[in-house]
Amino acid sequence: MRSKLSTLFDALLPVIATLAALAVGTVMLLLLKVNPIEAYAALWDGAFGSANSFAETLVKATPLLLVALGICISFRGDVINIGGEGQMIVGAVLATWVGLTFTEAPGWLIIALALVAGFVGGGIWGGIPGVLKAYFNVNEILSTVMMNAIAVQLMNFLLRGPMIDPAQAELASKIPQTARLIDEFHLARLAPTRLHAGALIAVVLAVVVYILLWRTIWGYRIRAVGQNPHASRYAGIKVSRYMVLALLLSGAFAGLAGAVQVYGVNYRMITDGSASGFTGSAGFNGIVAALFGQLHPLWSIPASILFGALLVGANKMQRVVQVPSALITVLNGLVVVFVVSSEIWRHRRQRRRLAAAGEEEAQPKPDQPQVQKEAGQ
Amino acid sequence: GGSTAAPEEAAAMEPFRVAVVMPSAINDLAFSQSMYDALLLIQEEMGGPEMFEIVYSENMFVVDDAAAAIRDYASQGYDLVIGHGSQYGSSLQEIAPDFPETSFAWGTTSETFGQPNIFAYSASSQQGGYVNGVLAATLSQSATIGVVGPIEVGDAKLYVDGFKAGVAATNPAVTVNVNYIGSFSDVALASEAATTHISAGADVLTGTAQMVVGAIGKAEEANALWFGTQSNQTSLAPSIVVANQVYHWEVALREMISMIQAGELGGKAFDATLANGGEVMEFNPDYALSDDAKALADSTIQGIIDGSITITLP
Amino acid sequence: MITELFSTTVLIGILASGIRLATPYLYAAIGETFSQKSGVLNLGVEGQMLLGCFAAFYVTFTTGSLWLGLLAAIAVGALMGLAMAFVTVNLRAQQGISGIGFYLFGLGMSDLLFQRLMGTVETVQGFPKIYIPGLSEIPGIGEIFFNQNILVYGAYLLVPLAWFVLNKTTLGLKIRAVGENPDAADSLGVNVARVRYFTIILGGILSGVAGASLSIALLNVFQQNMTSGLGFIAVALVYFGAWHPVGVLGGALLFSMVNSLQLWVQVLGIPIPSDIAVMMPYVLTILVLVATVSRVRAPSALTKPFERDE
Amino acid sequence: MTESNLLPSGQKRIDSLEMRGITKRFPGVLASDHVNFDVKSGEVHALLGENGAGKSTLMKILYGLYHPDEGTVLLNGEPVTISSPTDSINLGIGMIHQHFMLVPTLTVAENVALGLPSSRGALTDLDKVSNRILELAKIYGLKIDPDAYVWQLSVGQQQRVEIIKALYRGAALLILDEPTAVLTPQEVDELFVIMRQMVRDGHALIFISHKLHEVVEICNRVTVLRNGRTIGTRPTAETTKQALANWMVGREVGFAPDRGETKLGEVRLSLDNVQCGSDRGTPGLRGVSFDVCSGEILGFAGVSGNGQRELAESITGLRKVTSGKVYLEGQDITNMSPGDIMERMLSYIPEERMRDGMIKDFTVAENMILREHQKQPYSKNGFLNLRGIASHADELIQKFRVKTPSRETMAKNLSGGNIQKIVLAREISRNPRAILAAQPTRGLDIGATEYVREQLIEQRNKGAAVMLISEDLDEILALSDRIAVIYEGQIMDIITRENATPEKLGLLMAGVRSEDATPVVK
Ligand SMILES: Nc1ncnc2c1ncn2[C@@H]1O[C@H](COP(=O)(O)OP(=O)(O)OP(=O)(O)O)[C@@H](O)[C@H]1O
Ligand SMILES: Nc1ncnc2c1ncn2[C@@H]1O[C@H](COP(=O)(O)OP(=O)(O)OP(=O)(O)O)[C@@H](O)[C@H]1O
Ligand SMILES: [Mg+2]
Ligand SMILES: [Mg+2]
Repeated sequence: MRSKLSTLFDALLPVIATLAALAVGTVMLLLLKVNPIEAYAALWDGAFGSANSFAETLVKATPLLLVALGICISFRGDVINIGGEGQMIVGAVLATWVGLTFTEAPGWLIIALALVAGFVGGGIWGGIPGVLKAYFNVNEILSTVMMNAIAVQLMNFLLRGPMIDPAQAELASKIPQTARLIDEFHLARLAPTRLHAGALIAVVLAVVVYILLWRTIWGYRIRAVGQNPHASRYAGIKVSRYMVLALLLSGAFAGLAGAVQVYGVNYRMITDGSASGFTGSAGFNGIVAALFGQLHPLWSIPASILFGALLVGANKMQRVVQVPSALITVLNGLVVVFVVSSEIWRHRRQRRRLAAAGEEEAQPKPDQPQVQKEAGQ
Repeated sequence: GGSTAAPEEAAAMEPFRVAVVMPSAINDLAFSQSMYDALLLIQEEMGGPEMFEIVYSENMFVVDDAAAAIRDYASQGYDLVIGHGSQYGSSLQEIAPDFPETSFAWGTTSETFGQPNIFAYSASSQQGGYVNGVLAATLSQSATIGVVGPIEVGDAKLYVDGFKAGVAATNPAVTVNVNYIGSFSDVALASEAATTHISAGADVLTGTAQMVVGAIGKAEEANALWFGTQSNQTSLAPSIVVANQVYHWEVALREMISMIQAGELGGKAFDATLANGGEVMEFNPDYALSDDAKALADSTIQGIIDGSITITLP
Repeated sequence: MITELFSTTVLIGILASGIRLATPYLYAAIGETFSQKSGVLNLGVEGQMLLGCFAAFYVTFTTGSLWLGLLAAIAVGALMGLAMAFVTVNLRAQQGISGIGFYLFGLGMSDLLFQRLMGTVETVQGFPKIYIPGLSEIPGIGEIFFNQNILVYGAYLLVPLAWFVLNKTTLGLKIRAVGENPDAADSLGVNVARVRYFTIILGGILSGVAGASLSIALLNVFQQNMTSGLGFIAVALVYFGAWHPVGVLGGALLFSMVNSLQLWVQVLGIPIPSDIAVMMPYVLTILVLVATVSRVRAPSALTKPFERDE
Repeated sequence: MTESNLLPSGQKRIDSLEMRGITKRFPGVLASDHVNFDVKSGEVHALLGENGAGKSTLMKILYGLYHPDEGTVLLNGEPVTISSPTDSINLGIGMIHQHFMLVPTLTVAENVALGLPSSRGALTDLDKVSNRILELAKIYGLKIDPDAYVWQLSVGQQQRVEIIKALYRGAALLILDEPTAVLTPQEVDELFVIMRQMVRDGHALIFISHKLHEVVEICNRVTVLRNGRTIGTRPTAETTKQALANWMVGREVGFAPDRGETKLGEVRLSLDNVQCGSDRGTPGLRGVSFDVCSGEILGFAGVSGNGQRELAESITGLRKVTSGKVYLEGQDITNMSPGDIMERMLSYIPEERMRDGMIKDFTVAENMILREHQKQPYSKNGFLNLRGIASHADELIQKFRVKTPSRETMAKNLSGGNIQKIVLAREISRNPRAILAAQPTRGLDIGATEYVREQLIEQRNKGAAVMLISEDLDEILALSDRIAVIYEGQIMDIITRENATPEKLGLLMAGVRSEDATPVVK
């Protein structure tokens, strides 16, 4: 019973931390002369208030989860992938190209191909820093940050040049966007909301990643290399190869997230010159979600939903009480800081539980009989 | 007391409600601010917040978030929902049919998707660009002019192309160097781009989008002239700003609002031009522009308005 | 056109621009070098810079004193560093992620304060250029190296200073030990937490100064998110420089100069799409690292919270 | 306060130190259970116990690294609180840790200077530190280069740095947690000289070792711990090696394992003039040739740092062989990948097991399959077979008597000796064609040592070719069929068991070639 309560507490810890952060946010709201109750009611309403808003939350959570899954893989392999933004973009570009090029093919085929293309595109964009790290000792934080910038410019170039919407090419405005995907290529919607099949795909993949990490040789090796490259090398594991694999897979999931955004939400790519204009910073926030989820693919599901809810709800809050968007960013930051900081209580409780269990185990086992047993051998 | 009044009276009493979704901050001294200022102006004209309610979502650079905001505003019964950014077009196209009672507007574009409840608005920013270009070519002693832009698309590209056309028409010998820095926010790089232009001999500069505030400072340091666009940037460097092309979206907005009040919810595209007052050239009173130059500027504006000057874009 | 790239104007332009642009990178990256050397990855640099940027600008704008402005940036950076230190050292939070949290906080807070306190973009008179007599008259390079404002000089002085502190002082020894093997340092009575507090706060201060160098020395304006990813590049430059101040300097100069080069490529009308030109500094930075095979590894304890595992 | 209260270094003496009723719980383990222990100035007090008995834990509590759940520490009769190493250092307590507490990227001098005030205030005074190190090294006969980086040093050399560190700080009470585990007999003798000197000067020493003869030789009193409890304390003068062993383990322990007779088979592993570099960029091996046959144990004697690590790594593919050939069962395996080599059933027990042999944050079970995870029954078609892994782990835990709360415990939470056992169990249990064992019993208690030696002999008897790299001459002499002596990257000589004497080996290890030996270096 006690342990069940503890588990519940652990599971709720991020939520409690989020509430604490929002409590701090109250001060700021008051300073801005905004009624905090009204503000947070709006936040809740925006995230969970109706079937539609919950659907929006899930829509927001989907790319976060997909990126987070990749992050679970790479961080477990001790490679810090900050390149989610760029990987999403490249995945989306490749996926969009598929949908715009093969317009005659059946929808299911194109969707499948596009998702694969997204996976591959992101994989390439993640694999490059992987190879650079494993074979040229180029630190992945550096290369992924740089690759993000490169991907943005690549997107800008493609969307205003080779891939521009033919209609826009005619117009003076020249909006940097691709043509819209035909309706047959859209990911199926679940319920009459914007919730799309991508969410389901992400959840299924969470299970797949769980299996990959803890039930397969690949996962075992990625984790081994991540924890101790020396010992892994001594054990005959090809360290370089699994470093590349970890980053490649990580990028691939981000690329898939990009593809899913195009086929499930936007139906085209459009740029405002920055990465976040397309990704909504999911490539970044996915890292946060993964770490909220303890780098565990299954825990990443609720973590992504929590974070998605926060983002969606905060936007609603901005609309309802008309706070500057900057405040929303501040709140996001506070939530992230509070949630990671709260982890220490989980660890402490875990240790205390284990210690208590250990005592129970150790106490009734006096050493005398054991020695006699040994002596009698 | 509206509940007891007669329905017609109530309708007259009810405020006109506008929601606007913007890609950057309302005080960016550029694209978003130009719209926000226009809305505030109309609010004042119509009798304050009781009569004209404005709500906004700023920094909605994530298209997907903007779409959610637009849908939300529409479902709350706003009379007019504005997506102030060409990137919001596809979202509007999708949302508008679900809210036939609501009027939507988006810009800058001329595309209404044939929807009866979508207005489009755009600015012929090439026009002000052309005027700026003509003046710039006249004032440049070194025959070199520098342009700082964000990415090579949309409003920015239109303005820059117009500017180049104006320069070319005035003095083909003048070189226009263009730098697109790949970002709307990198103030440092924009300022470095300005410095580069100055090193390359430019004594007149212009630029578009919100990051140019960095460039204006560099122009001032080097005592090079500056031409602004989107908003009036004179306050940033009163000694060197010559003229600004300023958008007055209220011109289009007024018309939209009266159409909406008359029951017509969309289907029309507005273009802000020098002719219709949607664009205005605002000169810096503190800059001593020679009479000849001022006359040239005025005649150029007049020429564009009456159609005697046509601007050819690449 | 291509040959014009090699004219003296362009070369001097690139050099000068590189020197200037490198300034904020240097402050931020040297600060980050200190914290990483002690085993703490601070991804919040960008947020600290933005707050420093705003604080310096606002205080200068209201008081008219540049030095008070600089002090404000230092104070704000120190406060951010203190918070970061508490979270990562005492609460042992994941460093990368709490850094992202602090980044978001700084990004939002600087903007919020800007909107509430200033409302619109304004300018200030920044730190004046200091001509170093004699040296600044050397043709060509005199103008580049010896005609800059005090924060630019400060950034370059910081490089040997940082090297000296890290390699020649007992504090530096502690910092390096704590970043490699905190258990060993701890077992010798080195206060791991205190060392990390020091480096993180120092990192915050230098990030704040990096921000100030933009808002009251180089650009003399403030605008929301005006650092635009600069802080993240600064973190990357620490890796480029392999945790060595001189390496960081090299990276900052390389990156800035290539950035300047791409501006010149566009100005000279060399027919490359602008987006592709903008990519150049990023691509080149990576290529240089590929070409110069380095075997230096990150400090072993980097990102690992220290805890006596009882 | 009288003169006699001070040590020659000027440090205040610790007349007595007492630990009373110390209790310490870890998740799943009661590591110290109301332990009583005391040590006096001028004595060496041995702490004895099997792997995992709680020796290191008790000492870490004394040094302020762990905080006891219960119990008090009395210093000169006064209760003291030691909440961090700073406290203990200030009280005059020093500790040489079982797992080195060194910063590999710093030089020896820097490691020594770390945490100490400098004569130049904020600036380091490394030149002075270096000089003092050289002085100390001379006094105590330790060979050490203050400017070398620690990562360049062999384990034995690193141990010397640890000793220097403690000597440098002039601790009044010095804890030595298994300091001799990695030392050669000569080095142990040197250490004992130092220790005796310290005792005469009035230091108090706590000495942990699994080598009973050392305990008998150097210690005044001995306290035995078993499962976290104090079993008792006795003056060593009243006991013998055998009595201590029995007391400690609670059963008879045999010291010389039964070797059976030698049945030499075909040549299994063969090196032909192998050369390679070292981490320091100097030559590591300078042309090494030898054969090992099925059914024999070839011992490698030598002072650490003479190419043992390079030898092991060139055979296993971990280090690039620059010239020469390595053959396993007649096939050329020179510079093949480590995975491919070990796939041919070469087992390797690396010297630095904590770093190279296991993954601290993996569970015991996961560590047990580090080498063979890609094989059945641990996995199939790329998927792990959890049941196979679990039963394998349980079997090895039982067979090798690994003391762990469960197979799911993180390896890092085991005691030093038990961590070793994971690696040994894993490598030996695959029934390899050849085994390369570097210091396989280092840090193991006598029971475990006995077991491992038996296992190595059993493997030999089953026909494996065993290479045993060890600095423990007794071990080499007890197990080897032939003994190669390695010195400065070369094989000085290979002599048969019958011809080997400690004296002869000692000379060879020092680089002196005896006339009557047959030279094998080509
Ligand atoms: N001990 C180590 N610590 C950290 N990184 C390591 C270590 N060993 C190897 N690496 C990383 O792996 C890279 C190459 O290692 P190695 O050559 O051992 O791989 P490999 O097993 O031979 O794989 P492949 O055959 O695919 O090249 C190194 O450049 C380094 O980045
Ligand atoms: N940090 C820790 N966390 C959890 N358990 C631990 C920790 N340190 C030690 N233990 C457990 O406490 C017990 C005693 O360990 P300790 O290291 O004191 O043994 P030891 O007597 O020094 O053994 P050895 O001779 O192998 O070094 C062991 O069962 C070990 O698993
Ligand atoms: Mg121990
Ligand atoms: Mg290899």
